[in-house]
Amino acid sequence: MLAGLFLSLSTSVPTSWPSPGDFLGPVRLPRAADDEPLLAVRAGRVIVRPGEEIENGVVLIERGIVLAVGKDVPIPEGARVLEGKVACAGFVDAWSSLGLDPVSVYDPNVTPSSRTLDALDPWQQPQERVEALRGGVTSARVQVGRASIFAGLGALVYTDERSTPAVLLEDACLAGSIGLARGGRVPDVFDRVAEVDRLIGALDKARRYRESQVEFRDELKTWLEGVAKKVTELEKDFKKAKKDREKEEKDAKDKGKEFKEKKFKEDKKPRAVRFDPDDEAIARAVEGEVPLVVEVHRASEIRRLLDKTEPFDRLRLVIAGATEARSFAEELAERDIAVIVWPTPMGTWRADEYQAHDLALAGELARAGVRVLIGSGGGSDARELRFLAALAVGHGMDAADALAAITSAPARVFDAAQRVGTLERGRSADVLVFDGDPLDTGAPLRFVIARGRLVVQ
Amino acid sequence: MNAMLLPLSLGVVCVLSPWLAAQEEDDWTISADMVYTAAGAPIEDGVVRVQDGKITAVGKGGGGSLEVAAITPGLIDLGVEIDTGLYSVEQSRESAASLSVADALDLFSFQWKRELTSGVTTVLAVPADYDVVGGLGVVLKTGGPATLEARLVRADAVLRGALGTQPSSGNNAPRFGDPANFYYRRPTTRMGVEWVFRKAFYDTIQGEGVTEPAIAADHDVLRRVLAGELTLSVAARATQDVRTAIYLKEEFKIPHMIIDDAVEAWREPELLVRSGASVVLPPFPADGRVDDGFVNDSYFVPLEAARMLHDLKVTFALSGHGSREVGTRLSDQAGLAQRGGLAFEDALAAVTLTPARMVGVDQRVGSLEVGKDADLVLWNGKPFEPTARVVGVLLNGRLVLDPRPASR
Amino acid sequence: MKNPKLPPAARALCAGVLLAVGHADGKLVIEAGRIVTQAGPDIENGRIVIENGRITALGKADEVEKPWDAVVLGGPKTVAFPGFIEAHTSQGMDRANENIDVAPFLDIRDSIDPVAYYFEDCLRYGITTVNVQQGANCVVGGRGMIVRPVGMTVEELTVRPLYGLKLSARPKNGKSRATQMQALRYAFDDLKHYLEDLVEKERDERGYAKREALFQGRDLEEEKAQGRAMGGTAWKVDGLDLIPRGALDEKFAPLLDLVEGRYAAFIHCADPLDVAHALEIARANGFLARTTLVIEEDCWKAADLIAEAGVPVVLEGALVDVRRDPVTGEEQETFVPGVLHDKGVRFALSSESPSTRAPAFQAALAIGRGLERAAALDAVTKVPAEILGLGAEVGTLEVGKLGNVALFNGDPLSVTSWVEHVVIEGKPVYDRSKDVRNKQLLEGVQPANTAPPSKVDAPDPEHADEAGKEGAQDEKKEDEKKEEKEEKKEEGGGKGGGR
Amino acid sequence: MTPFLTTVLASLPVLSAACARPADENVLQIRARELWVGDGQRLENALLVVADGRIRSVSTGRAPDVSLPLYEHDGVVTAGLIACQSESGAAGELYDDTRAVLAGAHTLDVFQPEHRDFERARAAGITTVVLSPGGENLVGGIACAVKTAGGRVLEPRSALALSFSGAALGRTNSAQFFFFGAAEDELQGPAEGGPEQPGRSARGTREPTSYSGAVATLQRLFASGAEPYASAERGQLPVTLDAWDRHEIVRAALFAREHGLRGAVRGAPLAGDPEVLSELKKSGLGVILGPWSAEQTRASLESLPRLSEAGLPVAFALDAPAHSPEDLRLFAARALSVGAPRDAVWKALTVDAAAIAGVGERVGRLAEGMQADFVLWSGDPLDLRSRAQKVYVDGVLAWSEPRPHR
Repeated sequence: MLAGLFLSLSTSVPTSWPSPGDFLGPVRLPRAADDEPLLAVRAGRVIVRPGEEIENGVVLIERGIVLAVGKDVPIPEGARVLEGKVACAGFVDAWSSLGLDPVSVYDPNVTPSSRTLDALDPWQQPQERVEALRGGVTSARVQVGRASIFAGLGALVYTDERSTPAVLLEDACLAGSIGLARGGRVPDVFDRVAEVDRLIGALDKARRYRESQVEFRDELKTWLEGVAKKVTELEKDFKKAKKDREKEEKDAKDKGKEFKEKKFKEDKKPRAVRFDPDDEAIARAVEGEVPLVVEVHRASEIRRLLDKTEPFDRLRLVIAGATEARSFAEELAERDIAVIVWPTPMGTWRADEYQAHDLALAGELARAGVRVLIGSGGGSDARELRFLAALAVGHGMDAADALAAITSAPARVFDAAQRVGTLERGRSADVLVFDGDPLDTGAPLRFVIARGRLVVQ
Repeated sequence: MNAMLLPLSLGVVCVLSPWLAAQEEDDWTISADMVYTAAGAPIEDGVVRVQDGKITAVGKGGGGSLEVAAITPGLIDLGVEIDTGLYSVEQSRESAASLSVADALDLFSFQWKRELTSGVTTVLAVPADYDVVGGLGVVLKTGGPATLEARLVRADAVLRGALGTQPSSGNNAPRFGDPANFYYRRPTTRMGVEWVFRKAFYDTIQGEGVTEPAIAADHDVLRRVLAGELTLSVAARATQDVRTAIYLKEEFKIPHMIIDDAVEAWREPELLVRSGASVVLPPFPADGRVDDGFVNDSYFVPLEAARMLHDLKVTFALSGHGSREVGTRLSDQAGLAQRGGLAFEDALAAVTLTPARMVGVDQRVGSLEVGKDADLVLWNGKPFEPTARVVGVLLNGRLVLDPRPASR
Repeated sequence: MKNPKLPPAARALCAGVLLAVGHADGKLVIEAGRIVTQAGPDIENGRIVIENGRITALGKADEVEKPWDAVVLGGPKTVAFPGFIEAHTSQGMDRANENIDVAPFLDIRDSIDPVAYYFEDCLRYGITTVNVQQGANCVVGGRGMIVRPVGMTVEELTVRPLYGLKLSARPKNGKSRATQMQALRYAFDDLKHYLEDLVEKERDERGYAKREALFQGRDLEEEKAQGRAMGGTAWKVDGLDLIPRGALDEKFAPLLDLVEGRYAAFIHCADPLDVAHALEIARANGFLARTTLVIEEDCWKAADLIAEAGVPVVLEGALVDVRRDPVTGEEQETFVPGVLHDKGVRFALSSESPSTRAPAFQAALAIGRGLERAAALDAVTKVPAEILGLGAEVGTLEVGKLGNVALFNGDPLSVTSWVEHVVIEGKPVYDRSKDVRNKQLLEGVQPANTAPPSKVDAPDPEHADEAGKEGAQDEKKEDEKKEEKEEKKEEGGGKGGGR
Repeated sequence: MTPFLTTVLASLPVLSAACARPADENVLQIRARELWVGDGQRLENALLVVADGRIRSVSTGRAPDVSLPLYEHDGVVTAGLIACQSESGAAGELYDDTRAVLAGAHTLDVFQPEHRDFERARAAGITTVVLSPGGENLVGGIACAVKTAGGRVLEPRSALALSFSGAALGRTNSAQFFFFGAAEDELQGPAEGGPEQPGRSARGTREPTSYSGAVATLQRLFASGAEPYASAERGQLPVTLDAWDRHEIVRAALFAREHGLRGAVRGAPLAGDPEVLSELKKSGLGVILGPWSAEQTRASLESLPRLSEAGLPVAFALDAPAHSPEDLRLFAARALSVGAPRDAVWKALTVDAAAIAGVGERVGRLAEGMQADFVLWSGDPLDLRSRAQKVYVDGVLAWSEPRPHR
């Protein structure tokens, strides 16, 4: 194993907050956990990130933040020390609806600008979140609107519920789905193809919406400059114009004709683009500010989706489900399109879109270089994540890839790599302590630390 | 727009004192400002002594290990409607008299505990009313180990029949073909229901050779009803159903009959008095109107119905129908009966001794007398008043709801 | 609660009978064995003198002098109680909601039904002031009004017109919590965009006019601002003073008044998540100070949030939340007013509660469940009065206040006591001995020459919404039945092995 | 002792055994890094000798007989897994709508050895499957235990399937009857214009329609003394009682105790409930848990450790093909995740399952004389990361991993 990344730390524990500069993007700082005692985890193997471990390293945690990870980090007295064989970062479920109001999850008239945050219901089914924590899942990407083509803005949330806001990222992604059975009706081929085209059409419209906004801004700037120049001119020869006008007025009155004002002409002000919340949301995905997660399963739709999204170069596409994506492995790897796989055993009674389901998909995609994420299938049983990763390894996936698929990879794809997914200084203190390898379902999970608080022991 | 602050800390949950693991101790002395024994005058500053599940002493005196405002006997509800729905009645034949609901009860259901913690300690469980003659009902306690022999007070307490619209609900006669089999059902009207009812008793009385063992068993049960060994409990809500029940009672000279869920029994005073049937009143709806539920019709029960039946000297009991809403349970019905003019003692009797007597278990439960089961309800004020509440319950001498922790 | 319509003739007859009791000249004396003033200790056999609708004297019988020409009501065994106040209801109307999401321009005045059964029930339970708002099946409903439950015309009913604006955080039919919150947010975003566009257009026009005048050599007198700057605390659109308020579109004007804090807001919440959404919207748009939450029983879980926001609450749900814990299967009963009282939330009980309609009976149930007597009685008198801003007028029996009195024939909290007389603004408007429907409810005897009660016509379609509301209640019952059926099925991978 | 000497000494007994009998052609020796006997013992680099379908010897430290074929396995060797309730290769055929009682039905008649379900079961390390009805009939018929390879029937009369669950109760054609999950059309009763003879009925209209009716029917059947009820009462034929809700389990346990039946309750997610457990202990019935769906609550996951503490045999129901054979080990992993002891979970997959299926002395453990059903795993079988690399049924290689794994 690579020698641990050694971090020397001055003995004095820094009291100041890690500077905001450390954090990337529109991320909310977790408020201080109520004054928890200092926590320290000592483990035979500390997995900083899959593939990088420290031999009997120590993880120091204070106020919900990992303060230091290293070989011989000094542990201040008064800290509570937890021993274990292996320590690694908390699992991140890439595809879940944990803690959401069930009606909203399957609401068909969700629009691209709907926010999953509005459905986050801490008072509903707390035991689902407790079970998820006991399964090691400390944060999850949750999504409403599984039954509509566009499902709005997903969010990245912590699974433990406390007074501090449980939201890690309000707008982790824009989501959509193609070819799913909506309202009990299984779409035929033409419907499915039409859904791809509607999705692409919406992306295109949003792109033009954003371009026209930029255009409008430029036109308005030039127009305003023009007007300002015009006004200075007019003010300059206002006195002359006033004299001329009085003369003309007098003449018209003398001749008994009716005085006619001079016609004033100027080019019209450019019209602003009408504000459309849906286009705003989709435009953010087209510009790559947030990834676009599309649940799609059959080969024909994946083929069409990959071809049609080619021109959107800044779009960060992520495919969920991807049951028949085996033959597109190279293209997915080359275009760096992440794939969220749901490797659960399925009997014969599976939904129409999972007909070609095979547990080996995750392994094959990973071997072809695709960035593979593992999710619990959009349902609320996130506690199965560890079993799913183990099953994927059992069917040919490399162990390090599988651990990455539930820790660092989802954090990276959803722009939260600075907060979760790895055990490094400055990260949120989500730490799991095992009696064996993290994916060894035979070895029980001893401790779960979520945001610096020991929740399971 | 900042994210919502969603705190975990729920509002202080001031729930009923939590269900305590059944206290092992079996002997208690409980004193109260008023002890309503339902078997004589109420005792001021009385005390009740309980040992090994039985009442060993009732009398004046104080200093009990528990001090409460009032003690009443465990309440008894004959119309509690806790059953496994359509699984509790055998619909393969119209009259399944020999089948008992004892084999179809779910003693793990939370509804028993809901009744127990609201003061109801003994109930009559009967099959659902989807058959004309549903089968045998049992009287059992609402607490204790979740097995029937632990909770049973009286097996085969009543034979359950039903008139009105429910037994015929959902049946549809075919447009052609043999109507009599199980897959096309008779009856489809109230007349049909009465025909099946009369036919069951008529065949029993004729008693000619019946080959089918199940039918023979049914006839034995019906014969016991005719001989008066078994009480017949008939669900009859509308005026015409109450009349039909009484006519059937007089036609077949059925000695003991309870008219259950008798919404409009108050409209037939002469028939009730003449027939000598006893009555179980439904919970009093706020606007007096009870919906039929199977057809678009509704029936009317005034608040004074209990007082009217009392004045007619008809034996009657009140029922809460296992209501989920606080304020409409059996203890509240006794209050509403008083609002209709019934005296407190008669209201107390209508939820304790009278129902016990109607199903023949009054030698074990129904009143606070030495030797009876130690089923006690402890109140924090005048019983059945809205300003009072059940704070403690003893079942078979075990404290199943503890008044001591200061719970709201 | 069914609200079946008797044929108009019969209804007029009933209402007429009630009113005949009142009389002119405005002098009335109430003598009672006990007067519960709710503003100090009870007065044993006291006397209240009401002249021209207001209480002019109140005290022990021998200390208060009785004017010679006053009508006297009550007797030694009666108890006088301040008239109860209904802080929020959607009853007494033809239809509770339009079906468009955002309709702030609607007004209750156009749909209130002076002779609805609900108002008759109010008198029967001693309720003298009712705040009628739109129903909850909306995103932004319309404006409501405060009424007295007696009178033949809307004007006679009205105590305060155009009072309060109704919003709902509970999803409208066909919406989920996510889309409902989205619609609520858009309602205020649309207002903002509308105002900004209006101001921008006005500025452009003035800019053009100035340039044209310069070009034509005219002096342009500077137009003074016709409107007034935008008030409110949350967000502002500067330059709104350029626009005369009359020019604002009727669809947006009430919403603007709400944001500027000139309207009281009533937000309906069914779940704790709704409470969180409601408070967020109220804070974001600056009307939290004038917000009242109309909650159902499940919202006790968000009592902390409500206490933190300091908003008053009307409890339209049941007094006790009976809920099954999915993990343990045990049933938990939580006494909602108790939780609200512990958290210091000001709450009012409502006649909408399914537990029971009568406020006195609800207060008694609350006392039975452990709430102090004073808090329970306040919840049906003083607190609703303060919520409606009528603290100085009603809620207690004090000199100078309106003469709204409910006269009981015994202790109001006992189950056997009835409201014998109701006096609104000095006029006796209800007398139980002449109450036809109450006689039938009590004795079951159908008095002569009144419509037969048994054949009640099914709710006609135009009450669809009311039926809808009822439907919602039936749905609620349905859910409970379904919930209980699931519980009956208990655990397990489902029959047939989780197929 | 020099290394040379030890090998000679070690091989002496084998030589003597070998030359005593002519070398059989199908003797197979397997040396593995670790061997799980099945009763909790774990042997390091053990030697398993298999001859014509039976296990000849299991030992550790003994050198293999060089003249016989030897296979070195760097992994774990265990007995084959046993799934206690499944419809492999017979989906939808093991129940009948029209009649509640199918005493004469025999699942052996539906056994299709070559069906693909069995191949997928082998791939998951399952060597024995009990084909038993799914609890939709009051008396479902006789279940049989079969091997997942070679078409061999291990036990033709494994158990008599009875059902105390709501699924077995017919439904009247009364419109109000909302059977949980029933499709809308089922409620309309027999198709209009269908044939008129009384016996004919669409799914859902069948006697009995209530628990009390079901108990009465079963009492009558058992009182009649006919087969197969008589042999069940005599204890020759074990029974499986399908029961899901707690009151159904208690009713089944009371009935079994009353008629002296032995066997197991199937389904019973909340069998761990203390009051249900006390009734089960009195009746001595085992429990076939599940199958479990993903959203199983913790209470039902914890019933496995509670049952094994109480000393009752516990096994897993697979209910293939509705559930994939991979689910068997997933159920085990879920049980482990709530703290069930490893031995109890492993026994539920092998030893207890064999005992419940009535074949406890023939399969389920690696011991001399047992049938040679065993699996070579890449690692600890309770860890989902390991896979079955080779599966042997009756000593014959029945399945091996298709592609070489890097």
